[in-house]
Amino acid sequence: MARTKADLTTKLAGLDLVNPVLVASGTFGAGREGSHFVRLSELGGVIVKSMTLTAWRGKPTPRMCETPSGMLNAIGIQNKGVDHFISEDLPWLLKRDATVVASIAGNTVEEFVKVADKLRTAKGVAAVEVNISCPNLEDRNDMFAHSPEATAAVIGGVKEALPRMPVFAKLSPNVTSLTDIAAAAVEAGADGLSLINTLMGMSIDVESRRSELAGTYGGLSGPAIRPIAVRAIHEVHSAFPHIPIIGQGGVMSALDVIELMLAGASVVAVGTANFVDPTTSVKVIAGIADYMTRHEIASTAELVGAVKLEG
Amino acid sequence: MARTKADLTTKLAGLDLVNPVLVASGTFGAGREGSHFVRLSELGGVIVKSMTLTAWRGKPTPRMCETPSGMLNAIGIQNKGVDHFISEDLPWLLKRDATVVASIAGNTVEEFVKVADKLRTAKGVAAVEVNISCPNLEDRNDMFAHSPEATAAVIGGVKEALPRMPVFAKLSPNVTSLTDIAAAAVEAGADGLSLINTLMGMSIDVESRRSELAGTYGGLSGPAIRPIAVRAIHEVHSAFPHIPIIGQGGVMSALDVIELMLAGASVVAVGTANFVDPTTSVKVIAGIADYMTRHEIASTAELVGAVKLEG
Amino acid sequence: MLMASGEILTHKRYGDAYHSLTIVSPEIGEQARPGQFVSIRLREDSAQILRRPFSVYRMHKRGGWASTIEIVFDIRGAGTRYLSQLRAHSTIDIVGPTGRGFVMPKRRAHCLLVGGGIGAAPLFFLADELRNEGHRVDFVMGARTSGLLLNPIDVRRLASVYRMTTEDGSQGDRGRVTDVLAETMERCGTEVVYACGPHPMLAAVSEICMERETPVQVAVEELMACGYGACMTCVMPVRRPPKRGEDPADAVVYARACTDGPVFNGASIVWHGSGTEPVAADQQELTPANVAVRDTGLDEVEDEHAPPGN
Amino acid sequence: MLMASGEILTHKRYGDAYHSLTIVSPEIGEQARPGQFVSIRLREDSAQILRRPFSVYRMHKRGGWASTIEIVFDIRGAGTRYLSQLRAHSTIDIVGPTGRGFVMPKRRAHCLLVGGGIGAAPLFFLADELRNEGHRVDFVMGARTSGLLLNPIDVRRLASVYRMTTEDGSQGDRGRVTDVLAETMERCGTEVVYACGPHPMLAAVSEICMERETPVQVAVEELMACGYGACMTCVMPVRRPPKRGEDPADAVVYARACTDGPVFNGASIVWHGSGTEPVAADQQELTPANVAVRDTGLDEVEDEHAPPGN
Ligand SMILES: Cc1cc2nc3c(=O)[nH]c(=O)nc-3n(C[C@H](O)[C@H](O)[C@H](O)COP(=O)(O)OP(=O)(O)OC[C@H]3O[C@@H](n4cnc5c(N)ncnc54)[C@H](O)[C@@H]3O)c2cc1C
Ligand SMILES: Cc1cc2nc3c(=O)[nH]c(=O)nc-3n(C[C@H](O)[C@H](O)[C@H](O)COP(=O)(O)OP(=O)(O)OC[C@H]3O[C@@H](n4cnc5c(N)ncnc54)[C@H](O)[C@@H]3O)c2cc1C
Ligand SMILES: Cc1cc2nc3c(=O)[nH]c(=O)nc-3n(C[C@H](O)[C@H](O)[C@H](O)COP(=O)(O)O)c2cc1C
Ligand SMILES: Cc1cc2nc3c(=O)[nH]c(=O)nc-3n(C[C@H](O)[C@H](O)[C@H](O)COP(=O)(O)O)c2cc1C
Ligand code: FES
Ligand code: FES
Repeated sequence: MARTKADLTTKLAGLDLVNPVLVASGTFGAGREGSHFVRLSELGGVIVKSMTLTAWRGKPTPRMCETPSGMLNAIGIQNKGVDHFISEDLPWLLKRDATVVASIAGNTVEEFVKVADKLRTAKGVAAVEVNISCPNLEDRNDMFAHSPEATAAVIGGVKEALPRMPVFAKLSPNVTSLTDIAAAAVEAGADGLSLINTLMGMSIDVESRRSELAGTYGGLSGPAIRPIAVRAIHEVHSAFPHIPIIGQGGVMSALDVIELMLAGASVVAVGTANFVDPTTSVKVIAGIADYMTRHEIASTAELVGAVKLEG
Repeated sequence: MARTKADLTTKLAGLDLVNPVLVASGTFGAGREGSHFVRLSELGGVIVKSMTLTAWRGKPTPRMCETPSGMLNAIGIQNKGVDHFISEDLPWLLKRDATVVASIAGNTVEEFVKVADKLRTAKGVAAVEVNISCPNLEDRNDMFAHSPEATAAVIGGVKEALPRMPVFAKLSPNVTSLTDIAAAAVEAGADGLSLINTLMGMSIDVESRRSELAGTYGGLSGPAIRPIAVRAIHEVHSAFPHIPIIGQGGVMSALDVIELMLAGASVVAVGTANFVDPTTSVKVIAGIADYMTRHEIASTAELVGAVKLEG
Repeated sequence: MLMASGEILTHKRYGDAYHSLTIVSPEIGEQARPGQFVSIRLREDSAQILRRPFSVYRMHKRGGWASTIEIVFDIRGAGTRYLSQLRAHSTIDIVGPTGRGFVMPKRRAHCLLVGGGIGAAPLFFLADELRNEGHRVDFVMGARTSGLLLNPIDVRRLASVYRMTTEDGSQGDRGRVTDVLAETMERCGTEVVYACGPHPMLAAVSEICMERETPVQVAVEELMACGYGACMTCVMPVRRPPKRGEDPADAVVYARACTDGPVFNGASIVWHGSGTEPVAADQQELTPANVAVRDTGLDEVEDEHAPPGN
Repeated sequence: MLMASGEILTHKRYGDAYHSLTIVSPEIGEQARPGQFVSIRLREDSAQILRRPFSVYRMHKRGGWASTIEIVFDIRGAGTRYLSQLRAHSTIDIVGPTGRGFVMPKRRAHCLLVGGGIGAAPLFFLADELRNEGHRVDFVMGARTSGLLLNPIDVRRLASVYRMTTEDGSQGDRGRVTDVLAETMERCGTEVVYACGPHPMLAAVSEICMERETPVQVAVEELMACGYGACMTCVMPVRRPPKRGEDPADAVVYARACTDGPVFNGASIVWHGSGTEPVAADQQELTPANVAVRDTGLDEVEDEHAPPGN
């Protein structure tokens, strides 16, 4: 069998990435924490912890609990705010040649837009991921990603503030019709979609009869949710084949990355797996190359949405 | 510590059950298969595989695949039809003193109502669970449980056909607002709710690049989804504290049963765990009694929704 | 069929690739018939929650000792890797013996056993029993390469006539079992064929037997969730006699491999319909599965386990 | 902090309840400081995916041999049960050493080490190092019952003065460590207290030390998802100096137990705020966590690992 070295470089909404592997927001800090284990420049990109207009303290503890093949978290987007990101984290990341995706969050459309405004002038941000789907904020009904209108309002506003920046809308799987929300985001100008964020869950300690999270509900992540992510990506990619997708949800291995790409993701972010093995993101890169060589696939683009369906 | 023997008898929408443990639809056949391992009269109830107006052949294979701490299935409600249930399975179950919950399914409101009609005259059915949420039928958009109107139409029709029978609406977790659907079911006359059915998922075999299920998408069940079930039950029970809930989703142990009850379930059905250990349902009964004794809980009703929330 | 715990007596290797576990589990051992299988639970805290099914490879009854069953397997994934690490005295949790085994000939017969790779596992127990009952046993065994032929020493011991095939020619004839099947049947005066292995092989074997009007029983391996008839995941499309006026193409039911099988009449299976090609996706009225082995001097399969809920 | 594989050298038992694993992992062993911890991965195919954190109980450097670390633990759930089944020569996957350890006194000092149950684990490594540096070590050790006192033989060996307490009076004084703490501090002329154990104990110890204006360092155990500063699950509410005009009650930050701790100044932790009671759920502007140990002749904790993303 002729074996050519697989070419892992990947295009994503106009960006050139060294490979299709990123780390997911909130699971590798601002990159600094993960850099004990991984050379950040070897990754396709680093999606930093979501940042807000001012610093957020987050929720009280306990903030997480383990569940079968997964975990629940209710962090509440504890972060030091966009200014701290621009002055401290961004220069540090750029010095290490990381491709930086800034994840932004907020409680109002205005907050999102103000954060986006600040990022416009910050040199070196490659793309923005708009976290409209964090299920950990106080009021479930306020989740932007649950309504096409609210999704459009946020994405429209952010895109106006950042006309030249690739903007990804990060969607929540906790909806009846993901394609409706995706359509709203795309029409409002999203250059791409990011899916999935965590699923809303709860866990009770039966001995104390208390919720295991101080925040009552939390977001379920990890391998347990991978089948949901694959379905969500496949559903949205089938409806919008030309919109690039940052796939995420339960990726633990190179073959899981391939699975999400076959479902329709252009690139894949490693999330909870970073906690299990902080070197996961670099380890999977070699595995992807190996798979591509084995299957004689010349470029990562050939994988995207390449699942074969029956009849 | 004074230890009184825990009283496991449980009221459910007017029924008197020997305990709060049932087996979930589709996971114990028509009871006959499970009876190799379990004396069916020792269970709170047997929810049989969903039945339809005529026999359904179901989907082609492969119909299942294993996922981390769970599994996907796409059976397509293979069953021999309501007449076969009434003439063959029901008498067999009643001879064994089982409390029989008939699960019914259909592709149109009319089909549901016709099945319900046939059950009205069938002696010995204790309750009916209306499976409006099976995610395995051909067209996702046709899922009744995704729309309050369709939910109300089915439940209203079934309830009219079965005015004296406790009717439970089995809801799908794949919706933005479970409480909206629950409200529609309750207003249409549902005596109780059953949640959750499986989550829509997909899995791809990366070597063959095919979906692991012939039906492309399938329903995710097993311990992986328990946190979703606990959240869904808690959410609906908080909104409708007087509506009895048959909890299900990822129960493997007695403490899992307790967890779902603390979240708001009046009784709990064991599903996928029957495949892992076909004696699960009887095993958990002893564990519940033990927990109740340990915590000095006199009746199962005290457990329902008894989670303590912060501030 | 029951659930029991079993103690591992020995862990052996066969050839390059195969592991064998001999398990002390008296109740299951005593009930087991050739073609039946057992389902083994993995670790309690494993992310793989489902049991793994394995054919009974051998059943050993030893004088006053508890009877044991033996399974053989190759390492395919996490489950078989776990089992391959078990040592003597480990305890495992077993459900079985499950399913309808091979139907034995009613009268003395020349039986040809056809196995591919690890799929040949249940044929050894079958050969033991056929010989006990006085039947003649011949064998055709195939594999990719010589190291993957399952226990060829015992094949030689058990068979009156045997043929080995390997795809790389490293042992016996180069090729597949189906290349030598007709010829062997001819030579041995085969009256009934028992086959076990991958689906394409079983399809081809069934085809050859049907052409020659020789009864053929096949033991299939389908993905199983429950392994005891409750879930309907393991179904095979099986032809039943068409009802009056019915198009025979519609007279196909999905029968459960776990409890209606795993042994089926090879002639009644709709081979192209298993795996990826749907038989017919529409939903139509069905009657109970009829999976009887064609009446050819072999016992009719009884219908007492007929699928109730289906 | 790095990821490495470690080989288990020995598996021992301490008392009725405690297991100990001595692990050969030279890089991690050589870097470890008292108060730091390691995070151990369970099986690859386990349904419990997160690592389990354990304090470094002892560090052994042996002549020309690779240095080893020892951890001690009791069985609480699936993870510790798994670890308790490991035997010599098993390989495990470790991240560490993690976090800010105990700050050693700058000048010769009388140090009192206060431990409760298995929580006392990191105090043994600390005692070794304090003694190496010429400090005086005293000990107060408590547990529910005598079998749960961690290695009392070594306590006696390491301490100038020691007190044991058990809640059932089965060894030492009946009661809790806090019942004898003030008296022991008095008697020993304690200049700094190091404590480790359950949160309520640490809160009470901190209270007593603050009353006596004795510096107190505590090592906390919080639920951890990542164990290296990335996820923000393990936070403790810690007081920082209020900004000009700020209400001191608002000058509280959530600092990460894993990398900003696990050793904190006991006087700066908002004890009632950890666990179930929220400190303040509103979101407000924060400055970087200030977790310095009060200046009391002890080294200031340096801020080089200051939380970047928080
Ligand atoms: C009735 C029956 C009898 C069987 N007897 C034997 C036997 O005697 N010896 C033996 O080695 N194997 C036998 N098998 C197959 C055996 O069950 C699988 O090899 C095993 O379940 C794989 O588990 P795993 O965790 O190692 O692999 P997984 O990670 O679960 O799967 C690895 C690969 O094996 C395939 N596979 C998984 N389960 C099955 C299955 N049930 N049937 C066929 N392929 C499967 C998967 O599709 C996948 O490609 C039998 C299967 C059935 C249904
Ligand atoms: C920095 C640090 C150092 C630690 N050092 C030690 C040590 O030296 N020896 C030791 O025995 N234990 C130590 N622990 C606690 C140890 O990590 C837990 O006992 C272990 O993770 C439990 O795993 P499990 O799977 O057995 O139990 P699980 O099933 O995960 O949990 C069982 C019970 O233990 C509690 N628990 C789980 N994880 C933690 C945790 N991280 N901290 C506190 N309680 C927890 C759970 O809430 C639950 O009630 C330390 C924890 C931390 C954070
Ligand atoms: C502890 C934790 C914190 C997270 N924080 C954020 C966040 O700040 N912003 C965001 O968009 N997603 C956040 N996520 C979601 C992840 O980025 C990811 O979308 C999700 O966990 C699914 O992927 P996984 O299963 O691989 O973890 C967080 C997830 C975890 C587990
Ligand atoms: C193989 C399989 C078949 C099922 N068939 C049905 C069905 O016919 N009708 C129905 O209402 N639910 C069906 N379900 C859903 C279960 O009843 C249950 O609601 C769900 O699996 C969640 O519970 P669990 O995680 O304990 O399995 C099926 C589930 C499985 C796994
Ligand atoms: S595996 Fe469940 S019916 Fe066969
Ligand atoms: S455990 Fe992740 S930040 Fe501490």
